[in-house]
Amino acid sequence: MKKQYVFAGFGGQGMLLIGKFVAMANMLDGKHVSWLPSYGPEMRGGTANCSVIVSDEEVGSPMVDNADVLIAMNLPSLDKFEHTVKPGGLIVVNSSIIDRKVERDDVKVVYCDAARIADEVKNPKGANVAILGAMMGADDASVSLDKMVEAIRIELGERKARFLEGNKAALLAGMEVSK
Amino acid sequence: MKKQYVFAGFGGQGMLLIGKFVAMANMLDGKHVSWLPSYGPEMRGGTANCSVIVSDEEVGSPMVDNADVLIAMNLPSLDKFEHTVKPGGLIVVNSSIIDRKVERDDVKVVYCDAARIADEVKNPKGANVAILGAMMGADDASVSLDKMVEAIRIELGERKARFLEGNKAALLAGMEVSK
Amino acid sequence: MALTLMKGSEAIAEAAIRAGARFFFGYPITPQTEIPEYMSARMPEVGGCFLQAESEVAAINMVYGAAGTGARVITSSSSPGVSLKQEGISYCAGAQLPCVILNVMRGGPGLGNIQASQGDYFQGTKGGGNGDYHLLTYAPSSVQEAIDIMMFAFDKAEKYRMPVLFLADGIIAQMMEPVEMPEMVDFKVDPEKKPWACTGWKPGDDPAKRGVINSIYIDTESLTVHNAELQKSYKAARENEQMWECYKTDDAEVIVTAFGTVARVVKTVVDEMRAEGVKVGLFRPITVWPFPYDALRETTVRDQVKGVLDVEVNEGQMLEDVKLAINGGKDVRFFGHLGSQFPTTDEIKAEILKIKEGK
Amino acid sequence: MALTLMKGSEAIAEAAIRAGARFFFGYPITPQTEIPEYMSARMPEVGGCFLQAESEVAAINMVYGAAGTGARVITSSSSPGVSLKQEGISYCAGAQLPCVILNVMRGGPGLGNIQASQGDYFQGTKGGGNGDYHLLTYAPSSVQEAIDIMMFAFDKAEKYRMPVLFLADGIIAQMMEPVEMPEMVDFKVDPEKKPWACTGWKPGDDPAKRGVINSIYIDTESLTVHNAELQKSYKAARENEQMWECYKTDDAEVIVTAFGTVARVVKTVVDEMRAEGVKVGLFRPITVWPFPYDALRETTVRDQVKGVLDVEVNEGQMLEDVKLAINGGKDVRFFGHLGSQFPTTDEIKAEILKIKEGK
Amino acid sequence: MVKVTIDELICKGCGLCARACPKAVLALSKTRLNAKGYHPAEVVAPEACIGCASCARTCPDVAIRIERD
Amino acid sequence: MVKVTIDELICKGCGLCARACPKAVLALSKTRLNAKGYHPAEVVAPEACIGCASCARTCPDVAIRIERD
Amino acid sequence: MSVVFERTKLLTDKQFHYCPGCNHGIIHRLVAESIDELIQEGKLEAGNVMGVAPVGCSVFAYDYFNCDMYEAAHGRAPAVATGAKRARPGTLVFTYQGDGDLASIGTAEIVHAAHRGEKIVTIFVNNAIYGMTGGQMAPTTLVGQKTTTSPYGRDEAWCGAPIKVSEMLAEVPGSYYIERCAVNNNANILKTKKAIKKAMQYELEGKGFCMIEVLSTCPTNWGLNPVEAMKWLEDNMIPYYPLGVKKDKGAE
Amino acid sequence: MSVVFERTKLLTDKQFHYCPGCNHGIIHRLVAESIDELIQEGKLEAGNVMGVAPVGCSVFAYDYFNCDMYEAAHGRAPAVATGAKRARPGTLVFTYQGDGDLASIGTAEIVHAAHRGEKIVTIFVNNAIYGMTGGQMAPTTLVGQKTTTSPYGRDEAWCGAPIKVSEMLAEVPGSYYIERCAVNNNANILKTKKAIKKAMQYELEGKGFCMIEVLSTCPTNWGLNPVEAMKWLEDNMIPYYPLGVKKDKGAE
Ligand SMILES: Cc1ncc(C[n+]2csc(CCOP(=O)(O)OP(=O)(O)O)c2C)c(N)n1
Ligand SMILES: Cc1ncc(C[n+]2csc(CCOP(=O)(O)OP(=O)(O)O)c2C)c(N)n1
Ligand code: SF4
Ligand code: SF4
Ligand code: SF4
Ligand code: SF4
Ligand code: SF4
Ligand code: SF4
Ligand SMILES: [Mg+2]
Ligand SMILES: [Mg+2]
Repeated sequence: MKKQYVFAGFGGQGMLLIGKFVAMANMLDGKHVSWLPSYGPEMRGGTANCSVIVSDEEVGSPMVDNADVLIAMNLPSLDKFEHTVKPGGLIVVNSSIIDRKVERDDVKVVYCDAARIADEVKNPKGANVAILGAMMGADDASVSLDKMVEAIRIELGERKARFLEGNKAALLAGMEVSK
Repeated sequence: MKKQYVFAGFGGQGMLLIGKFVAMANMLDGKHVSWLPSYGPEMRGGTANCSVIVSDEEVGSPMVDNADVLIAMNLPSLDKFEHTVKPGGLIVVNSSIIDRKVERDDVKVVYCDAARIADEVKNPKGANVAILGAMMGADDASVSLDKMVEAIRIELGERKARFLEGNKAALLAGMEVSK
Repeated sequence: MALTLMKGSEAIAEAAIRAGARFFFGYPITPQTEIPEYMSARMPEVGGCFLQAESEVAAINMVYGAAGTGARVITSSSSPGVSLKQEGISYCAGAQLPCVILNVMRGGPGLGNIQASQGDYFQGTKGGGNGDYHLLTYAPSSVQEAIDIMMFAFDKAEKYRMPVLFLADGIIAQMMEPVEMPEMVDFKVDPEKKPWACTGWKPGDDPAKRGVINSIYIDTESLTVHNAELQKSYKAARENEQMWECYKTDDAEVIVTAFGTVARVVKTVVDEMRAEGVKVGLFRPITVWPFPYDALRETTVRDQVKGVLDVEVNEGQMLEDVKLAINGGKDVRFFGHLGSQFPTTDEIKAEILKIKEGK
Repeated sequence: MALTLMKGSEAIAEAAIRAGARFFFGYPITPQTEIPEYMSARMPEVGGCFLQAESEVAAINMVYGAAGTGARVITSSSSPGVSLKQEGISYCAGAQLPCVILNVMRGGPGLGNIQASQGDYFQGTKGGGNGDYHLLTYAPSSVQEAIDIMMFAFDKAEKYRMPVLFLADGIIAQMMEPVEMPEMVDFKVDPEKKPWACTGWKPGDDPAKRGVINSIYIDTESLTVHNAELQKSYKAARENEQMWECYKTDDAEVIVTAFGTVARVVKTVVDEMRAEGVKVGLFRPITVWPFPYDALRETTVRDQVKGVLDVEVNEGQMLEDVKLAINGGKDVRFFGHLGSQFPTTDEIKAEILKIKEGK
Repeated sequence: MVKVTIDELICKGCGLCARACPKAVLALSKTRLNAKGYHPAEVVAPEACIGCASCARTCPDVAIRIERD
Repeated sequence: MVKVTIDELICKGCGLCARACPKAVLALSKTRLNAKGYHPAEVVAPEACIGCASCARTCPDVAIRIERD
Repeated sequence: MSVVFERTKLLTDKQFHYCPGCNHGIIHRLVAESIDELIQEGKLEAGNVMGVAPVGCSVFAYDYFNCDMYEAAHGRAPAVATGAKRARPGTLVFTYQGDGDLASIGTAEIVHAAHRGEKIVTIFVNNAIYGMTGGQMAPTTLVGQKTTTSPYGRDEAWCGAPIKVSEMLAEVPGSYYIERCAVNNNANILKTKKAIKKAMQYELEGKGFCMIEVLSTCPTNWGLNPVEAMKWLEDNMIPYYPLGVKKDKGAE
Repeated sequence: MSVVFERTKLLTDKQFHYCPGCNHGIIHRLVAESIDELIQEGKLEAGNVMGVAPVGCSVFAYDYFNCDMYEAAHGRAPAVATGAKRARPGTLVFTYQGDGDLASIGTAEIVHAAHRGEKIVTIFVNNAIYGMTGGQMAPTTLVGQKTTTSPYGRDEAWCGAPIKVSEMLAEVPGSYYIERCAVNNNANILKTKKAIKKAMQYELEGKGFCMIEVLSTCPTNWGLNPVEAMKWLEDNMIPYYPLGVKKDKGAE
């Protein structure tokens, strides 16, 4: 098993963070993982993507040319990565600010109004975790909810432990979308 | 014809300058020439040598490993270069401050009390030119006196033209030594 | 085996500390700024010293000063910053100072960009500074490998009295991988073992034991002797320190050479092509100086090897060492991109197939 | 032919002025200080600018500034100072700025000493700074040759939009030889010919014509395109600019390779040995980048050539290029001294005889 | 009458114009997001504007143009 | 009595000691040259010496030693 | 309709890449407007302007100023400007530099541009931090200020008190005019503009080295919103870095 | 017989390579004696001294000072000293630097040693010229002074007025004690010694960065004999570079 993810958005949308959650959750699950970020030059407002690989074998190249799963958090990201996803792969679109549809028909697509979900669960900064939930809901082969929550707990650490519940809520609400 | 000279002394003794005179005089004579200095780290009181090559052909290496002619202006220079002179070569020793004799017997040796000669011709800074004269007197194949005087004239330039006569006097007096 | 998910730069920094480094002098530059940042938080915890220098030039000279006391000292930068350190590196090499220098390579020349690249291979392995010197140069291709090398890097630096260079790239520094972090080493400066260091000479002590950290040998004779001494270390390092990895090369018809993270892309290629029945293998130098010339020659000399493909993210710098190793014995080709663009697995596969098919 | 006896450093400086250089930025360092000294007296006479920079780092960046206006600009230093310039040189290369840089090499590494040496061959030809770039690098072996090269160096720099490096050594700079000094060239900046330069863009002019001197290409795509453009120049220079001298190589049984003033020692050896009936020849690269690989291969491939001896005053740096050229075709040996000690004719002869006699 | 025009495409919603305005003419939109994802500044009290240009002078993105007739 | 000892091997004949001496105790030799080729400083008026050590303090080559009994 | 305020033509159409509220944009505009006015007033020929961008957040300034531009190596803008100005003495040459660029790595270059009395204008944007690389300590970082390389707050005993570059350069005989400004309010923005223009006028008159230090915010790396950042600047930076003329040989 | 004056043991037996009359020798002795006295007085442990030599005529200072020594790259002695001091904080660390070394190529390093309040002592030997390389212009060369790179005399309009480093560093908040001295006569030699020792004492007390600038002659490159050179220093250098304390936080 080898699964390649791209999480793409602009800086501040928390894409790097959910990438870490995925890597961590899978590591806890005994998988080989890698996480690789890529930024633009801007401190704010530029692009910020990460590639995550999960595999039963040692990870070779940590770069993802063709992803199995793409989360596109803004339009430029969808424009840039839509055509790179493998046929049969999954694209999760943040429909809160992306107003176009995916043009391909050889991939599975989930539209997730991440901002609304985050608002609904009273975690306005949780859009990234919400869309992660949507991805998990749609992607059966992914890691278990337990491991993901554990990963989030570890990544938040003690200092931010109070955000765990809000994130859990967003995650679960997101999962509903693709059910 | 190829002739290799080493002029050695400590900084301030004017060895580099007489090397230039020899190079210039031979250039005026239509020869190929090269002049190469070598200094120690001290500004004053360190060693200052130069190697001069005069040749009918283009000059290859400007470095002199084994000289035809050595002028040793102080003891360390004699110590350093005495054994490098070619058999049959010429060593001119500044006996004003070198109190030992040359140990080799396969070279021609001229002892020149350069400081005294310079004093005698009332050119106290002319010891270097005096010993150059001694060399010329002993070294038949060398350049003509005319060319040497012309070379000195050129090297002194207009700004120092007034020193020409004094140098000429030292040169001639030096030549007497080895006659 | 307790695995932690760590960012490369932080893992490398932590490993340096565990290997006994207590002095870090550096200056921020992407993509390695997380190293000084980590050090600034961590050094005070272990009683060490993090100091942000006014420049890379100052940083390497602070290294010179601290390393001269026998301490374990590290500095880190990225391409343009490493260029600025060249004089200082040459001084450290000349003065035979053990220390560790990290170059997290980015796109060039000039300011270039902040993406990972491999354009400083020549600078690192042939000598960017003046004079004849070498750095024991490691090119790790995973975070764990970087950690493991760091754990012995200071020992090597001290053994050969020469600076160690990590020729890493932005990917190693920026990526996260699960790693196992070794225990803290108990390092203390031992003046007996470092008689050359400035460890406290007193008037009355043996004058020969005065610590004099120096790279000037003003006359030709003494500089010649000094250089001969340096070359002796280099010779010993050449004999003892070559490291490389052969990945599925035994029966390979095409050998790919690559270093650092590019080698990981190649590994993926090897696995994928082997699955399709193509016999391809990877030769990866881990020390790029000393370059494993003999090992590469032996790996490629076998009859079944049809050709060698060198893959780099530069115009073909290691390529020269590959050619020097193979010395005309086999066809050597190059594939790479310039600036900071990594080759894709597909591109590499296409090149391998060309060689296999004798095109 | 009006010959003048001139010191190399002054002759080179005067030649630069005659070739149109009107800006010199530099910093004193032995054994090239006579160059700035000469410039300080001479530049005001020709309406040019001599400025002593606060450091070598500043000097190369002043070059960047002045060269960006299209002017002919030169800087000069020696080994440690050139190490300090590496970042700036990489910037000049990245920004495609024509200019001339002199390295009058001295003993190293570190502060080393002030005697002539050849220890910076790697730095000059492989790239001491970061990223993939090259400098059109000349290694003159006589004062006259240095002058002659200087007279076209700026033209080449401008043609390929790349910095030119003189890899000279202390001997060339310090020695005097009779030279013929060419006439003054009439050079003026022509904004039409240098559309990239900062020559006075006005609001309302074509925005594409704004002078922007720059080496940053922040995304991978644009840096890749930029590097491809640089490589195009390098390719053209490789094709057109290789220079070398073959001295009595036609029937030689031993070919000696050497550059710079060491080649003169070898020439003496060749003459003296030929007089004794030993067939030996000299192959001397004049451009060390681009290195004349093909010419050397062709010179050494002949049947009667028993072997090649590379002679340098370093640990064998050009040796790698010699080996790359010959690519295993012939036995290649090395002889040299380290630091700053020149080999004597006798030493070289002994090595040649060994090869001739198959020892 | 003073006309204050804010180029919404350029505005990054920093709020410095509103801070600088002595007459509380400007405020950040609470609802709208521009294409860049920021809440742009809006003219909320046009009649109060005295045309002092403080807002324009403080705008780091030079997004404000002021005209008077 | 003060004893001023000049190490002739070290002395470079710079004359600064003579300049510094308030009592004109010291002067450069006009005739002798030392091994380095310099005219060394000499004590020419030992009886005038007051032992102030000005000479020693100014000697750049630390060639002067002063004792008193 | 008469235009009270519009975008100056000395800025290109390119939108700034700066973070929301970053003062770099304000300062860019003041520089551009000053040049424009000097051209309008006939004191400067339109083509005779060269700017030098640093490495720092304003690394892309060459994209924004509508004139011949350089992008210099980190800290070396004064040396680049020196080369450019010496080659084209009739030109207005300015550098635009951050505090990491000018007060840290580029210390020697700025001191010596001042020392030589180089006829250039330097705009020194002091935001007490390294913006571009993500918020490391600068030599200008205030005591106690937390940055990513002073995570426990800048400790004076460990690495000194912040350097005051304007005061220091005023002590260099070759400097001609040095003023510290801020763009935290309308009055100070106007003063800053006046100072920049005056410096440029001095340059055109061949007087000597001029530098205008402008205190500036970095909301992103300070972890404040743009409005809070302005207040932090007023409460913390201005008291330590007093505004005003540090040296003006023209006024003596 | 009691010894009134003898060679200090903090100098090795090695004879100085300096030119006749060069003040470097005097200054070396003062540094060595100050250290020796601090050891004698029990304020400093004998082994705890590290000196840093520059590149300049005093490049071989490591041969002369009888303690652990470094030879630093040109201009970088303050950075080397910083590394050494941070690694061995209990040690007396001094740098010894010329004006080319400190005031030109090493400007950033000395400013930042001061800025960080680095606990080191710098002995700054200002002879208004580059001695070692044969007499080129330094940033400290006086206006009108002829050198091999200012053959027509230093021209203020072209390359500025000489920099006054002590005054400049006194403006850096992190510097603690800065004094300019000379060794042109007995009284000044005594004052210089006192200043050096005071600086070292401050260092041992952990106070902060201290620098003693010592005006010095270069008879060789000034083209004067040693006695004339002393007079030239008195007539030309002291008036431009006034002696005295520029800053002393300990006395405030
Ligand atoms: C030689 C070199 N060192 C370091 C860097 C990395 N670097 C880029 S910008 C910067 C600091 C910028 O800070 P500042 O000058 O204060 O500008 P700001 O971003 O705050 O406006 C650094 C260290 C570099 N590009 N080159
Ligand atoms: C990087 C570098 N640049 C230049 C030099 C050459 N250099 C050696 S000493 C020196 C100047 C010395 O002058 P100063 O510091 O005033 O000392 P002084 O000799 O006058 O005592 C220079 C430029 C060098 N060794 N290294
Ligand atoms: S012009 Fe003045 S009053 Fe009008 S909106 Fe702007 S700041 Fe407010
Ligand atoms: S100041 Fe400019 S960018 Fe900021 S909110 Fe107002 S209009 Fe928008
Ligand atoms: S001790 Fe004083 S009086 Fe005696 S010789 Fe020396 S300077 Fe003169
Ligand atoms: S001061 Fe010293 S070196 Fe100079 S003359 Fe007197 S004893 Fe000799
Ligand atoms: S990081 Fe700071 S200085 Fe840079 S653009 Fe953003 S706010 Fe401005
Ligand atoms: S050159 Fe000048 S500074 Fe150097 S030793 Fe001689 S007199 Fe002293
Ligand atoms: Mg800043
Ligand atoms: Mg000096």
